[in-house]
Order: sequence, then structure tokens, then C-alpha cells
Amino acid sequence: MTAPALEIAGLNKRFGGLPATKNVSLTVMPGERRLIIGPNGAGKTTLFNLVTGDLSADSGSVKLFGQELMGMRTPERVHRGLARTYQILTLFPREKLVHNVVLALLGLDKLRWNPWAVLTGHRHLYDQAREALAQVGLAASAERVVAETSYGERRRLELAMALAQKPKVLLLDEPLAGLSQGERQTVRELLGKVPRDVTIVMIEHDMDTALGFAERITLLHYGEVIVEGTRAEVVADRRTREVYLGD
Amino acid sequence: MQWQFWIIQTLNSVAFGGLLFLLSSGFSLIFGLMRIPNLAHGAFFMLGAYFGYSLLARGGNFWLVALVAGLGVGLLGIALERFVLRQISGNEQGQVLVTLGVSFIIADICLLAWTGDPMPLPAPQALRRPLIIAGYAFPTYRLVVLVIALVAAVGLYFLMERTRIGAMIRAGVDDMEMARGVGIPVSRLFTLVFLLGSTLAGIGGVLGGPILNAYPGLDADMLPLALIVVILGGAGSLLGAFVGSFAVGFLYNFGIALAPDLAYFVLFLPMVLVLVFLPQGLFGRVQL
Amino acid sequence: MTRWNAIWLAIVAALLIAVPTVIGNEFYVNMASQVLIYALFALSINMMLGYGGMVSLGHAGYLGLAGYACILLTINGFDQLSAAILALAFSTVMAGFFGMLSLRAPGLGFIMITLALGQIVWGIAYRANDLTGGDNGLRLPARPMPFGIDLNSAPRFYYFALAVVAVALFFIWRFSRSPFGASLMGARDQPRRMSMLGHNVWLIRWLTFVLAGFWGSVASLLFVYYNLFLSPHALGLQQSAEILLMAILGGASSLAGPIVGAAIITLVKNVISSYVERWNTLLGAIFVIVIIFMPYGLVPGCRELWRRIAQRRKPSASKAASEPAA
Amino acid sequence: MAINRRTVIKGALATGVASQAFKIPAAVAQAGPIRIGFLTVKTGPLASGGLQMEQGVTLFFKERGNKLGNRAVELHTADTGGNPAQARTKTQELVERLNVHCLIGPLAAFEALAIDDYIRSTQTPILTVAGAEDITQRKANPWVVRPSATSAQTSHPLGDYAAKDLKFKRVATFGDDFAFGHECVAGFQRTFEDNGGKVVQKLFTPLNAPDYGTYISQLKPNLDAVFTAHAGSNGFKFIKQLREYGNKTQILGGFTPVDESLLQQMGDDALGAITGNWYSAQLEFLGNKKFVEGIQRDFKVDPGVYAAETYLCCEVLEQAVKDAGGKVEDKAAFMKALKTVKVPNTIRGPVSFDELGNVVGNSYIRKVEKKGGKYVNTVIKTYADVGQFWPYKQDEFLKNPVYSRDFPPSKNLEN
Repeated sequence: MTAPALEIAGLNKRFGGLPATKNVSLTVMPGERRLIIGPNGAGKTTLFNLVTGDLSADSGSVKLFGQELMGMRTPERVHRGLARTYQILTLFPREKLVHNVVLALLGLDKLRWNPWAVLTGHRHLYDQAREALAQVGLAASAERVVAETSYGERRRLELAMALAQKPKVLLLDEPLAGLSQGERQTVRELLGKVPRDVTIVMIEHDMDTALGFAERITLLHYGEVIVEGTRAEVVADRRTREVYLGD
Repeated sequence: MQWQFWIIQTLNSVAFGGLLFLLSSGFSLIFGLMRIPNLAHGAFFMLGAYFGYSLLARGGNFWLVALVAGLGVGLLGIALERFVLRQISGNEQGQVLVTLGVSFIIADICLLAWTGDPMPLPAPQALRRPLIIAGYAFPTYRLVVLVIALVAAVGLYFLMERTRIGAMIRAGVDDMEMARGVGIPVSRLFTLVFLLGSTLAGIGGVLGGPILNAYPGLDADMLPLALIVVILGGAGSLLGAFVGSFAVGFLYNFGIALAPDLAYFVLFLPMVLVLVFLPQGLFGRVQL
Repeated sequence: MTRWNAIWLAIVAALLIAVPTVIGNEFYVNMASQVLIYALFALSINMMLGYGGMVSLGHAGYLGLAGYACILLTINGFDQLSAAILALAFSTVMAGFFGMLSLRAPGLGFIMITLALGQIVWGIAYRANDLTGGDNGLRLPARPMPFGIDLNSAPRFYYFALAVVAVALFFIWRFSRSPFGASLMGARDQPRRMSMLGHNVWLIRWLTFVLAGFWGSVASLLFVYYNLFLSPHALGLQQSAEILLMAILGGASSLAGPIVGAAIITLVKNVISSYVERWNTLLGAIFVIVIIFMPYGLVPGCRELWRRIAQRRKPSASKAASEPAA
Repeated sequence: MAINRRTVIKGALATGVASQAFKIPAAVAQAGPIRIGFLTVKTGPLASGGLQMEQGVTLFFKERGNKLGNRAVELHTADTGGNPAQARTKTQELVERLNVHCLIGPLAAFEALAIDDYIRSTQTPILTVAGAEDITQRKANPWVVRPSATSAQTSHPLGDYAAKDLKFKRVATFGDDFAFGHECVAGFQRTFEDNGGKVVQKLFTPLNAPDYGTYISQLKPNLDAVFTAHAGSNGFKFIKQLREYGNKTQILGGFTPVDESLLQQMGDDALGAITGNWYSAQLEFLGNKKFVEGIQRDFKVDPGVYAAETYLCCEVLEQAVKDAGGKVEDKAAFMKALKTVKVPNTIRGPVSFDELGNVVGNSYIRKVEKKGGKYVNTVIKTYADVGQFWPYKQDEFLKNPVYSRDFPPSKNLEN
């Protein structure tokens, strides 16, 4: 019996008096595709922030392959195999696409502490970065500056940066937001190609894609897990219809 | 230590705090809304004092002079905002450079216009006789400055909390993009806030004049105080500027009275401590 | 490095080496030495400012830490080399401590803590007059004699300063193109993302703070060797602000910017001021005008201007060139 | 403000380059003018004193038709900004680029100390106005003469006067927290306590203290007087705030606080203040009357002590140039002439110098009075031939450490 990829137990976080997550527990097995749904303000992004350490939880536990993450700083969690994308694009707009990915690769490379070497001299980083860009169909744009690219390209860059790190657990925060139908299709295919040794947890509003992609679904409402189960179970559940699908 | 000591030093503290509020509330407003660290604020204060000196020497009524000199400085503030700062909004380093540059210019021109000699601003005749409190004399004028500062604080409170303009300013401090989104005329608001902030500095300079005089270097003496107040209290919050001013007043007076050897550190050390433990200041509305 | 860059570098190096022979007059050679010293101050603060986005108003504090340490050690019998090494070590360790305090708060908070720490160093220098001579300052008995070379003549000191600054510049240039430099710039632009990519943003900033402190301390030693005198006036807020302004004026995002800024401010203060009585106004006006027309400083501004001129001259060629690269 | 400030002779820029003064044979150079470097402060917070210094020099050379003896004078004015590093650079410029024969200035002690070693190594005679004691005492610089006074020189007679003539017993002292303030207070304390007085309270205020209210409210009751050693705008601020707090204590002071240049602005607040100074605009010497008239005529102000200082320097310089037969190029001989000069009729009366280069001359006790609608410093007592060690013996005096916050030790403080 292997340890779950991600095991969240009794996670609480309050902003002032308002609870953002209430006693959230969920378990994601290795290789699983998990979808987290819920209306705006349900605490989905907060949950991600708690898992990555962007926010510190009031109480509870987050384990990555059995290892407790609470008390660890974000970069340490990343070094243990966690990666994420942001709903609001968080890129380096003045840099080239390839440099964005190189920064992602550097994050896991001892080389990042070297104040003497010439970065551009390390070809292997750039090769890997181009590979990651090619994976998301941006091979031709590697030398362009982020600020000059389209929104869809930036969304894919977000993904490339996360994938380049070869994470064990990948958190995707609305990877389809703001994309055109065509672009959605591209990303959908791309996600389909992610190997099974990467566990994916995804927040998404686009139900068509999301439901097609996910194996299990967790429904959050007012910071609480309301329903959890397989695609069919959750869709069929009365409470899901009430809080989410019904509106 | 006698009890009179505590009374007199408390009065010193609150009076000085009042003056600091007049100095720093404008800085706090501007920084809170526009995120501009206006390092020319000390120079505005000094310019107010010099304007006041010249107008008083021509026989102006003290309170009228304070208003006129303040507005004079306020107009200069508008010019700075409209013609310079607007060009470089969002460029923090540029703002630091420009506002320091402007303060260099103001200081140098004051030297040219008013010589390097200290210039006294006479307090209104009626307020020159000290008040006797518990057998100790205390300058009446300083208490009047305190009262004015309190009135100004109440006035600003009403402006901020009870008027449409205030509501717009608060919205801008909290979230500029949102404010723009709901149709607040941000550009005019900026000009207005800059006018208000600079005018307050100018009035503060005139009111501080009878205590501090106008002299070259007044700007450099006052600017760090304004910064400390804003840091202690937290930027963008009227309450913060208010509490910060009096906190600094007390720290300064009791600090140097009780530990004269620490006079050089009495303000900076607490400031470091506050920032290290409460990075947003005591009442911060805005991420510094 | 491209061939053009190498040629430019050779020309600039030749010019710098030729300065004492070309200028001749001792005063101007000394002036050039001062420009070098301030350039190093500006370069060191720019490691934080330009690459890290950290605005410090306390950089002159290192003048106090390293400068006083060096003089006191020398007066108390240490030889010049040990005094210099110990002073640098002491000052760098203090930079480590100051960095820990300053990095507690972001943005304006950071500025204010550095300002306060600088003022505290100033206050100690002022108040601890048994140690520092207070307002009267301290004298360094003599300039050092590295490898037995007497540095008392203006040209020799100039070459000494030039050598030190060249080494520092080389280090800082490598730093700016290194993986660490890239991480630092990443942390400047997107700190949250950087830590989500596995970078320890705090540590990156802190190390930069310490490195900047180290080079600032080296500049401080040069300052003390040059002036043979140190008093609290040299480490006040005014001086810290000046160092910061040099970097911003020249352009914090470029390597050459701080050097240009240092040259302009030093020359206006010390040379132009002999001919222009209102040199303070002139300096202020330069700040304002430069920023209005070149919001990111002189060097990036001139580069942009040059690019535009070149573009206008041969519109077709540059258009073609800018399409794929840009 | 209509002053002809540009005393720098711009043509000198072309002439001075690349030749160094000490390499030029005296006989050749003598044909040219005497080049004088004048270090003052024209910008920044200390500019008040510096601009007055310029008034004194400007007036002097205007009166003399730009000549010393029969040689023409080329005056080069440099603005130090009140900053030691800049003072050093400007001194270098004057010496290295403009090849001046001697220097006048600078204003502040810390500036003088910053150029001290440079003066020694280039052997440039300098007439200083800065007060720093040790420049002519324990670390005497052989190239310095000081025609005005050390920081404590005029405090000594005042302490003596306060104890013996005024019969004061309890005095508090107040001063700027820097060397000048420390030394000025210490000199007063020493003679005052040696003659039976007691300094019961000593307060030093940081130079950039915005407000003295706290300090003033701490003053002890039942004081006979409060002695102030604040300079420039700080002295002004202190006296105004003292009266603002309704404190009517007798004011004593060093030679900076109730300066003639500020007296009219101070008004009644300063009335009755008794200070020790080597100068007063009220002095009846013929030369002084001319000087006061000249300053009032040319600059529409009363001459302050800083204007008097530089004018005095010029008077001493003029006599020394005459004594040396105009040969300012022979540095050793010129320096000897400067140190041995005796000038019987300066604006402060007769002056001569001790072997360390410091002045010996009259020291005056002055009181602020109102005469014909104008505030003046009336001389109420003259101490003749006061040197820097007066009333102590040189060797005994120099055995002690230099005056500071802690020396002489304060035995009579009440806490």
C-alpha cells in the first residue's frame, strides 16, 4: 500500500473572523486526476495556497507522499515535488519565454546559488526549457518576450513552467480561464498527455473539460467539503445540484 | 522625579505630537492613496514656514497667513503632481529621485531668497504669555497648536468618513483598480489629495514657525520625523498618522528626558522594532 | 562577448588607464579617484536596487562600520592589511545582521529600516566620541602600501582605486549575468512565483544584501584611504541618499548607470560647484529633468534614444531585424 | 541680497593648470599676484555663517583695492557645503589647481580637522576661523594661525566674570552636542568652578534636535544663570524657546548665541544676555567703526562674528605679508611672519600670536542692551591679553586631556 500523493486532514484557515476553509480533509492517490469545484469564494484557491505554503494554516495537516508539509516554507515543499499554476497569470513579463522556464528549472537546481557562472553558458538548462515549451506547443515562441505574447500563450507558459519541474503533484488553478474554444482544446489535449506519474489536482469552472478529465471530484462550499466521490457520484448528488450545478 | 515633571513632559509630548500630526497627515494621505513617498514633504513644511515669515513681516493676520501660505505650498504641490509625478506614476525609484531633487531645489532657493539666517515667526500677540500650570510655565501657543491639530484631525476624519470625496479616497487607498472600475475620477482625486497633503504641510510649517523658526535645514530635520510617524502608525490611515504622531511625541520627549544619552536613537530604535515585529505599522491600511 | 563589446571595453580601459597622463593636474586626477570610489558605492547599492528592487537609504552606514573599524584597528597597532581584512569582515557580518532586520518588511518598510539603521550607526559615530572622536572625526595615519607601493601620489592612488573598482566591476558584472543574478531579478519581479518555483526568496535577498554590504565596505575603505579622515558627516542620511541617487540617476537597470550617475553627482558637487553658485539647484534640476525625459535613468534612456535614432536612419533594416528578435 | 558674490577670478582657471606652486622659483612668481584660497560655506544648513565670512573678506579687499602691501591679490572662493569630504576636495582644488599661497577658513571645526593632514603635507599656511582646540594645542599644526579664538578661549574670562564679578553660584550649561559645544562649555565650567561657582546641570542637545522644549522643562529651579553654547540657528532657537517657556533666567553664553547678525531678529528675548567674545560691533576702535559702517553700507546688515573673523584674518594676513616683504612664496619665512606678527590696530584691538599659532588679544564681556531702538552687545568688561590658556599655564594646561563632554569632570551636578 503506497502513501497517498496528497493527504489533507482537518485543514482550517480563518481570515479575521471569516473561515476560508473549515476542517477540510481530502486524499488524492498517486496518478489520480482530481477536480475541485465549488462556487466563487468557496475556498478553492485558498486551499491551494495552504497546500503550497503561500498561506499558513491555523490548524490541520498536509502530507505529500506521507511527509508532513506543515511548517515547511514554500520552496521546500516545491523541492519535495509540488508545483502549481496560478489562476491570475504570474509570469516574468519582461523576459523571454525560455527564460521564464529556465527560472523554473533553476528553482530545483543547485546552480541557482552561483553568483559567478554565466547563466546563458549552461546550455542544458536552455535545452530542457525549450523541451518544456515544445511540450505545450510554444517551441517557436521561446525567444519572444512574455509581454508580446497572447493570453493563450501565457496560459500555456504557466503550464510549461510547472511541467518543466517534473513535479510529483501538480496543482492547476483554472488552467482554462480566459481561453478561446480552440485554445481550450489544445490545453485539454496537453493535459491528457501528462504522464501518470504526475498526480494532478485541478480547480476548474469549465465543466465540460473538467468533468471529462477528472476521475474524482471534490465539491467545496463555504470552505467545507460538501461532496466527494467519482464523477458520476458527485454529479448525481443532490447537494451538488443545489450549490453548484443548479445555479 | 517630581510629579510636575510628568505633567510638563506630558504636555510637551502632546504639543509636539500635535505639530507632528500637522506635518505627517499630509504625507500619509499622499503615500496611502498614491503610493508616492513624497520626500519633498519636509521642504514643503519649510517653505510654508518661510512664506509665513514673509507674509507676517508684511503685517498679515497670523491665521490668515497660515492659510494663505499653506495654499501657496499646496499649489506648488499640485504643480509637482501634475507636471512631474504624473509622468512617472508607478516608477518608485523615479519618484524618490524627483522628490529629493525638488527638495534640493526648494532648500537652495530658500537659501537664496531668505539668506541662511534663522527667521523667527512671531506667535499671535495674545498667545505669547506662557500659561502657568502647577507652578510651571508652559507656552500657551504650543497648547493652541495642539488644539488646532485636534481640530484638524476631527475635520479630516469627517472629510474621510462622512463625505463623498472621503469615501472615494478611502476606496482608492484600499483598491485603486476597483476605484477606477466603479468610475471614481482618480486623476482629479490625485490632484486633490496632493493639494490637501501639501497644504497641510505648508500650514504646519507656519504653525510650527513660532516654535521652530524658519531656517535652512528645517526640512532635513522634519522629514525623518514625518517618515517615522507614518511608519509607526501605518501609511494611509488617518488614525495611524494621529496615533503615530503622539507616540513619537511621547517617545521623543520622555526618551530624551529619561535617557538623554540615547537621544540619537530614541526614535529610530523603536521604529526598527515596530517594523521588525509589525511590518504594517500599528494601524496600517496599506502594505508598506 | 561580441567583438564590438570587446573593442569598446578595450577603448574604455585604455582611456581610464590614460587618465592621469592626459589630465596631468593632480586635482583632476584626485577627482577621478573620487568618481571611482563613489562609482563603487553606487555599483554596490545597485546590486540591491537594480537587480533586487530593494531601495536602501542606509548604505553610507557601511562607511561607518568598515571605515571606523579600519581606522581604529590601524591606530591600535594592526598592520594595514589585517586592519582592512578585519574591517571588511566586521562590516560584512554587520551587513548580515542589518539584512535580517531590514528584510522583515517589504517596500517602504525596507527603506525605513535601512534609513533607521544608517541613522543609528551615524548616532553611534556621533555619540561614542571616546571611540570615534565624535564630530571631530578620526584620522587614518597613512595610506596603505600594497606590495610595498607607495600610494601617496595622486596618479598612484588613482591606479589603485581603478584596480579595485575594476575587480569589483568584474565581479558585479558576472553577478548580474549569473544564475544567482537571474534568481534575484526574478525575485524582484515575482517574489511569490519565485518561491513557488523552489527559490528561497528571502535568502536570495539576504545574500544580495550582504554582498552589497561587502562591496559597499570595500568602497568605504577606499574612501577612508583617499581622505585619510572619517567623521560622522560622511555617513549621514545625506550621503546615503546621494549614493542611492547616483544609481537611480544613471539608471539602476544597467551596469554602467551607477557609474555615470556617480560621475555626474560627484563632478557637480566638487567641480561645477566652483563655477555655479546654485549647484544644489542645478543638481535637483538634473534629477527632475532626467527622470521626466528618461524615467529609468540616463544610461537606459540614452540607449533607447540611440536605438530610435538608429531606427530612423535605416528604417527598413532595423524593422527586419526587430521582427524575430525584439 | 545684492552682494557681489563672485569673487572668484574666473581667468585663473586658464592660468593655474599643471603648474604647482612649490615648484615655481620665488623670484619668478613674485611678479604675479598673491593667490588666496578662501574656504567658506555657501550652501546647506551652515550657509548663514559662511555667507557672513564672505562679507568680511569681500569688504576687506574692496577697501584695499584688491591689494596686500603692493602686490595684487587673486581671491579664490570655494564652497565646502559644510561637508568635510567636500572641504577636502575644495582645499585640494585651491592648492593643486589654483596654487594658492595661503588659505582662509574653513568655518567648522570638523572641516578644519578633515584638511589638517593635507595642510601639513602640502605645507600651506592657513588662517583658520574654526574653534577646534587641538589644532593649536596638543596636536598643533605648524601651518595654522588662528586670529579669532579657540572654542573655549572666550569662555574662560566669562567663567571668571560670572564667578567673581556677578557672584553667581549655580549655573546650568546647555550646548550643541559636538566638539565646539563641549569645548565652549568646558572652558566656562573650568574657570567658573575654579573661582567658586558650581555647574549644577549640563545638557547637550543633538545638532538636529527639532525642539528644545523637553530640555528646557528640565532646567533646575533657582539657577543664577544658564550658559548656552549653541551655534547658528540652534542658539537662536534655544533662546527663543527658553523665553517661550516663561523662563527668565539670566543667559550667559559663548561667542555664538547672541551674534549681532541675529540680534535684531531675536528682539527682547535676548535682552540682558551676557556673553564672552573676542569681538563686539560696539568696539570703539577706529578700524572697527570703519568695518561696521562698511558692512552696513554694503550688505545692509550688522556685522556678525563670522564676518569679523575673516576680516580680522585679512588684517593679520596683510601685516604678515608686509613683514615678509611680500615674499609669500617662501613658505617657511611667510609662516614665520604670520606667527610672529603683531597687529596693534585690528577691529578687535591689538593681537599677537603664541608659538602654537593661536591669538593673544582682548577678550570682552558683553551685555545685550537696547540703544536707540536697536539691540547691541555693549562691552561691560575687557580682559586684556587673553591667550588660549588664560588664566592657566601652558604646560600645565596641555597636560590635561582636551576639553570634552567629560573633561573637566563635573563634580557638582545635581540629579
